[in-house]
Amino acid sequence: MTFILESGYAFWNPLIWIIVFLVVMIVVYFFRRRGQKKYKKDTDQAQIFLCGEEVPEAGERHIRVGNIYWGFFETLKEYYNQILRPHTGIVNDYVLWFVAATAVSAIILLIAGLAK
Amino acid sequence: MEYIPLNFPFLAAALLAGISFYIIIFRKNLIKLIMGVGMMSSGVNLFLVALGYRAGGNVPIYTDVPEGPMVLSVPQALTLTSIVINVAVLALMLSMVINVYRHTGSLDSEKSRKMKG
Amino acid sequence: MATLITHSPILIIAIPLVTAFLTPLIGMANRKVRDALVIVSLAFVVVLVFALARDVVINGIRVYTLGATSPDLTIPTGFMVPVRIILEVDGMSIFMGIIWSIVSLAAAIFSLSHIASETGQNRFYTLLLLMVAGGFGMMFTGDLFNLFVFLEIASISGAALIAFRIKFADTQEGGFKYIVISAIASLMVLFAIGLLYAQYNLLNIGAIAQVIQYTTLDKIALALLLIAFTMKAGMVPLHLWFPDAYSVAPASITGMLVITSHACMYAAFRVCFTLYGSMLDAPVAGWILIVFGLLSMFIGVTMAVFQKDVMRFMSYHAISQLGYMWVGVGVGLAVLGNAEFIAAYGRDAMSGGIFHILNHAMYKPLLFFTGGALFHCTGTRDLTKMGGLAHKMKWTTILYIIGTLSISGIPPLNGFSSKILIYESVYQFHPILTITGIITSILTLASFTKAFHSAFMGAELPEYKEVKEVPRSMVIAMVILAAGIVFITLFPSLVVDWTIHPAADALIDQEAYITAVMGAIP
Amino acid sequence: MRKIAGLISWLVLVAFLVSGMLLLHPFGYPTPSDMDDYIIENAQEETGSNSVVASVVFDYRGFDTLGEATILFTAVTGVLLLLRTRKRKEESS
Amino acid sequence: MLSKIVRTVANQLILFILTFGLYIIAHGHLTPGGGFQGGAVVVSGVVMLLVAFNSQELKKSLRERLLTIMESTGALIFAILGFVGIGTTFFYNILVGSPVFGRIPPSGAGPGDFWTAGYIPPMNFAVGLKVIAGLTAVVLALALFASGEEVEE
Repeated sequence: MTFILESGYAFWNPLIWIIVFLVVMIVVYFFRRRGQKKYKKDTDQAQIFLCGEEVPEAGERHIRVGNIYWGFFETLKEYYNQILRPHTGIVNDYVLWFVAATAVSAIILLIAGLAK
Repeated sequence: MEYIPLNFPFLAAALLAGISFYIIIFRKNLIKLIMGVGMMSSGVNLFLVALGYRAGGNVPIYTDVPEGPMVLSVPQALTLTSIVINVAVLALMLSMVINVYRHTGSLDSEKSRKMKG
Repeated sequence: MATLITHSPILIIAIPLVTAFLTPLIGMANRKVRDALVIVSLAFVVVLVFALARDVVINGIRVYTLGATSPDLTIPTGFMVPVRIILEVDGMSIFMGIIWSIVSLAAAIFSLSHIASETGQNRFYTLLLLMVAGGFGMMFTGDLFNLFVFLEIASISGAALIAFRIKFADTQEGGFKYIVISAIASLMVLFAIGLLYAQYNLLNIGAIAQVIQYTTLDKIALALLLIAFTMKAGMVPLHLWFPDAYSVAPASITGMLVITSHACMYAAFRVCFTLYGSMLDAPVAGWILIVFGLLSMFIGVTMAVFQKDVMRFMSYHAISQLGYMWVGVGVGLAVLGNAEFIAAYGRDAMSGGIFHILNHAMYKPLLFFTGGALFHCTGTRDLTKMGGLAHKMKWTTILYIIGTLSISGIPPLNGFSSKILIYESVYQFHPILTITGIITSILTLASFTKAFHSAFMGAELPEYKEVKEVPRSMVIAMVILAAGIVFITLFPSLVVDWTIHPAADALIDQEAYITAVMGAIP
Repeated sequence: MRKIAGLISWLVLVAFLVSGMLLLHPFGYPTPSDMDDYIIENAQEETGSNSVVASVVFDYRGFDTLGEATILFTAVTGVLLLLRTRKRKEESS
Repeated sequence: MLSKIVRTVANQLILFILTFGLYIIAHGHLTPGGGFQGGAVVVSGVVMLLVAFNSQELKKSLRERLLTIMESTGALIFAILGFVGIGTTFFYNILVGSPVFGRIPPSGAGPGDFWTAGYIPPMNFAVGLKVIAGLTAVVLALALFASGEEVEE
């Protein structure tokens, strides 16, 4: 039994990856062992420090989904405006897309048949 | 029966399906939409049963049948199946519309929608 | 044992069906017995499917003629064409069957505690079993009209299950949209079947494939069939109903609905490769599939990044992942007539697309189940309200991470092994396909990281102090699928050799499918 | 915009359906009818039913009818599921 | 509830409708008709009762539990009749040639014989039972819903 998956040009072997992953993990472990040993849980050491300011409540300081990737959406604003337009949520439109797609593909198939 | 030019029964079936597409696309009332689906199923059933007709044919049932050819029997069986299926679909659709109306108080496909995007 | 294998194609469909008829009767008497019956029958089906799969891979296509004096007697003695309904199980059908059996078992186990507090459980399990039977029927049948009937069974039971939680408004809306779409799609399928029947007076797929001429009527029928199945599978731009319906269903059902989408996709492949096959204008039809696939990949993932509802977000990802399969198999279809290109990259592209079906069927239901677990614990699907759940739900978090890494194609997980097959073979057909695929993969990882952060990471939120880990049966269901992922990760070549390549070859080899029904062509 | 696009694609689809109907065999003269002729000739002997349609429905294509009965069952279950009471009764098992 | 005349007439008429429906179900293998059609005829009688009396009153005599049991039983009988033939194949018409419904009519046009057609008449009965119970349940559920009640679980 072989682990190698041939993909035409190249091959893929998960075992190699797993071994590499384990080696990297060992290296990481060694780095970690060289770190501070004085750190202790459940003391003031584990508290969040925010330049001496008051730390907000747990609910406040969690970054919610609406704020993640703000720049990405800001850059692609035009694209999203366009792409959201067909997503109307009206069931009639859904059927209209079906009709249009059927008509277009029938035309394509017929024209391709004529060209032959 | 004489030869019918232009396949009128088939045309009727296709037009029935076409008209029901118009209803489904352009009518916003959900009950009308269901009626459109019902009409489309009638069109398809008509098409199927018309496929099996043979000019001057008898019913394909041997009980006291006169002499002569018989019309094709498979399309009739298919139509029978298809009719029952469509009854089932329509019943389920109607009960869903009842629930949609109960929740949103509207039968308009634009006003009763909650989800988009 | 040999008798069991001979009859297994029908038993796989009939056992869930009969159990579904029994469920209301038994459920009235005792709940525990009903649950046990559902699980045991589905587990038995899994065993049967694997036995049949082994037989199909070794001995080739298995046919089963319903009502004949012998299962192999496809054509009545002294006649030329088949008359009865024939079930035909080849590599591709049994491949879909394996997926469907595993996922339905996992979904049934997941449902045990997921819907435990709802009313109407008897009917829920009845419909679930009917959906299983409908899906198997679609995959195994060799008859066009029978395909239509089982398509309807699967979609009607699916619609009723989507609307299962009647106290929410959006479930009713989603179920209604789903049933309207599936009613129209299946009526158009029926219309196309009528067109084919009118010309050839046949309903069996293999028998029609032998005599098909590719006339203008056949082209119209092809357009209707292809687009109807495409819409049922949920491809851009026909995907609009997909997130509406899939995000509101109970999570176990959503996992199964994804596989019904795959089944519709399988039906489209069956139509293209087997029904039309050599007569088809292959490059044109192939490009139609590829364009659908590209659009779905890109638009699906960009819409997904945008979503705030966890199930809706995963539904858009399902659309985008389905795109990979269309691209892979579409490339295979586009070069179908050319044996040289098929050998060079067509078969690999198809293997990649089909392999992706298997992988997707493992990780996407897993992700939907984790979404359902979040809903179960927090009572909301809104990601903006979630946070810090990893503190409470350790199992769900770990399983979500496995699913995320797998769907984004992070090596060494299984998502990567199918994606590399697709990328490398499709590149030789047209580089733009691979580029779109890689961009999609990156965006997938980005959006899943976003969802992971907002749901699981962060400090413990005060409103979720009382949250506990999900009940055991839900964890077991998720672990079954995760175990599938790990298995495929470790042994990709084993899986590919035993299931994927037979499936791809079954699609390419139209002759074998015809011969199994019609006998050797004189 | 939506109206125009809808009308055009609708017209194209209807044109396809109608032209397809014109290309079909003339109404009443199905050209190939091997399968049906076989059934009409042999149904009485094989199934013993005088009604050929019944023999097709329950014998030759009996599996379709099982599916059809299943669909009716599904729809009834679905309707009763959707119109059920929203309150939960006392546990009774 | 409609007037007394309507109720009396409906009370008498229901017998005829039921008889006609059962006739259609029973002769499905000899004349046009069968389980689905006959079942639909019977249910049309039920709808007539529903119009003449109100739905609450009908609900007393038609328990929903009973309808569910009837429907499941009908479907089960149908599926099991298919299973009986699995010695040869699923849906093999095993009753042809047996003493029950096993006669084979002379080929060609004839008057017809009730004891023919193998498993087709029993299947018609099973389907009829199923359709009657199923459609009655649907009609009753919709009518009850319209009058403000809901179906029990």
